[in-house]
Amino acid sequence: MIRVQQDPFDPGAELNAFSAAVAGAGAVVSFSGLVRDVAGGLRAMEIEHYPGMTEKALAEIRDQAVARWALAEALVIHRHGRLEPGEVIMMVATAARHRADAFAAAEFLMDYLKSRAPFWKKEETGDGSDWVAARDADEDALKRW
Amino acid sequence: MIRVQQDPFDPGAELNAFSAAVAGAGAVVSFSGLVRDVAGGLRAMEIEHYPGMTEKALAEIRDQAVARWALAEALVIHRHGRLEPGEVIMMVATAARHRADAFAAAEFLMDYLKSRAPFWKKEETGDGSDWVAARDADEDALKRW
Amino acid sequence: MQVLYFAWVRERIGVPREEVQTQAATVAELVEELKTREERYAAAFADISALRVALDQDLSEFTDSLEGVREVAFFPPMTGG
Amino acid sequence: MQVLYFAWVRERIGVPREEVQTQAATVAELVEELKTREERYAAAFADISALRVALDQDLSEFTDSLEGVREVAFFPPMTGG
Repeated sequence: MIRVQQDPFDPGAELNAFSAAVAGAGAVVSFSGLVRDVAGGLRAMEIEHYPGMTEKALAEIRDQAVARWALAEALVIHRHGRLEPGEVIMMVATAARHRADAFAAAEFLMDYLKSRAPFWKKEETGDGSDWVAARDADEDALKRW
Repeated sequence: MIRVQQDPFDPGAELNAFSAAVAGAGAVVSFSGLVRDVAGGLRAMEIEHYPGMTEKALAEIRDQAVARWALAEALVIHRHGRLEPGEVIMMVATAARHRADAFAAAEFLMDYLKSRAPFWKKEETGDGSDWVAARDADEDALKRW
Repeated sequence: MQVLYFAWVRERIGVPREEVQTQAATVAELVEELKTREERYAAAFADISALRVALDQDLSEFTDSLEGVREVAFFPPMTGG
Repeated sequence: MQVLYFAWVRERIGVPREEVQTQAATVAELVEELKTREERYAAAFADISALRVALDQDLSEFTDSLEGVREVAFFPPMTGG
């Protein structure tokens, strides 16, 4: 399941719905990314995306994860538009029989989503606004898969 | 935060409360373990624990994780008593600035909790009831930390 | 000292805890002493490698000393999570 | 073909998308062509190593052919998640 949306969502409600739908699997892992504060005081974060390609890239990443770890299910929700500090940007959830698979698949999804899904973050602080630079660590993280 | 309890809990509500309390951290990882069905049809799972030692062992494991990965916070909730298929047995949640720390700490917590916290599961099926055997893979998982 | 049993160890011995008077210096000596008492203890402690022990609620070794220990617990490998 | 720009590439060029008529055979040739048009393109494409390209919504290389391609998108490295 892939969802790309401007509206806020409730990660707890999503986690519960996901878990209920995969009752046969014993292990459910979730990751949520929140807008955190930055030096200078973050006023807002603007997330730009590439409609069409975003959904396609996320679906491909999800399908790879499901095939590679024989997941019962995998969920990706990612917001775009304007977000305030503390708001939830995105979440992934994975369900598998054993926890090692659920953890590995969730990390794989995050690593690919960070560097291969067409989203760009802009941070607005008291000093102005600036595009978030990609971290070398995020690109390097892909090499382990 | 450590909670050992007989009563059911709502993992989604716990995740939301946890995330709200660690708003500064950008990354939140959760794991939930559910009672899954087994061959022969699981009627119920009985979880025995060692009151006193359980809380102590979980607090030690949590403190180790917080120190090792500089977590903003870590949560462990584990139920005992009688559970039905599909019910949530336990959850852990971790919050950190970067996702790699949150993921590693959650896996560490799960690995130690599986083999070092005094809980024992008994499965009741149509054929009778039996204690769940410890898996070698779970003991081996500790070696990586 | 208080001796506690959990999971199938508890089921084999038939009680969850009991007060034991002993001069045993180590856990291993205590186990040997209990095994001579009754068949149910011999059955529960037949394979020590399948058991774990906690002294005053800390995971410990069968070779550890019982000096000053108030609570000994025997149980199979844990299966939480 | 449609050419799309995202994030700071969009800001430098000043439009999110435009129709471009070109004979360029590869992405690299298209970039060189755009750079000669106006200063804002030269500024946006000054450092190709800081950019990514997608052809018909698939991540691609600057050496890739434009044959049959309907949509080209230029953008900085992604920062989702």
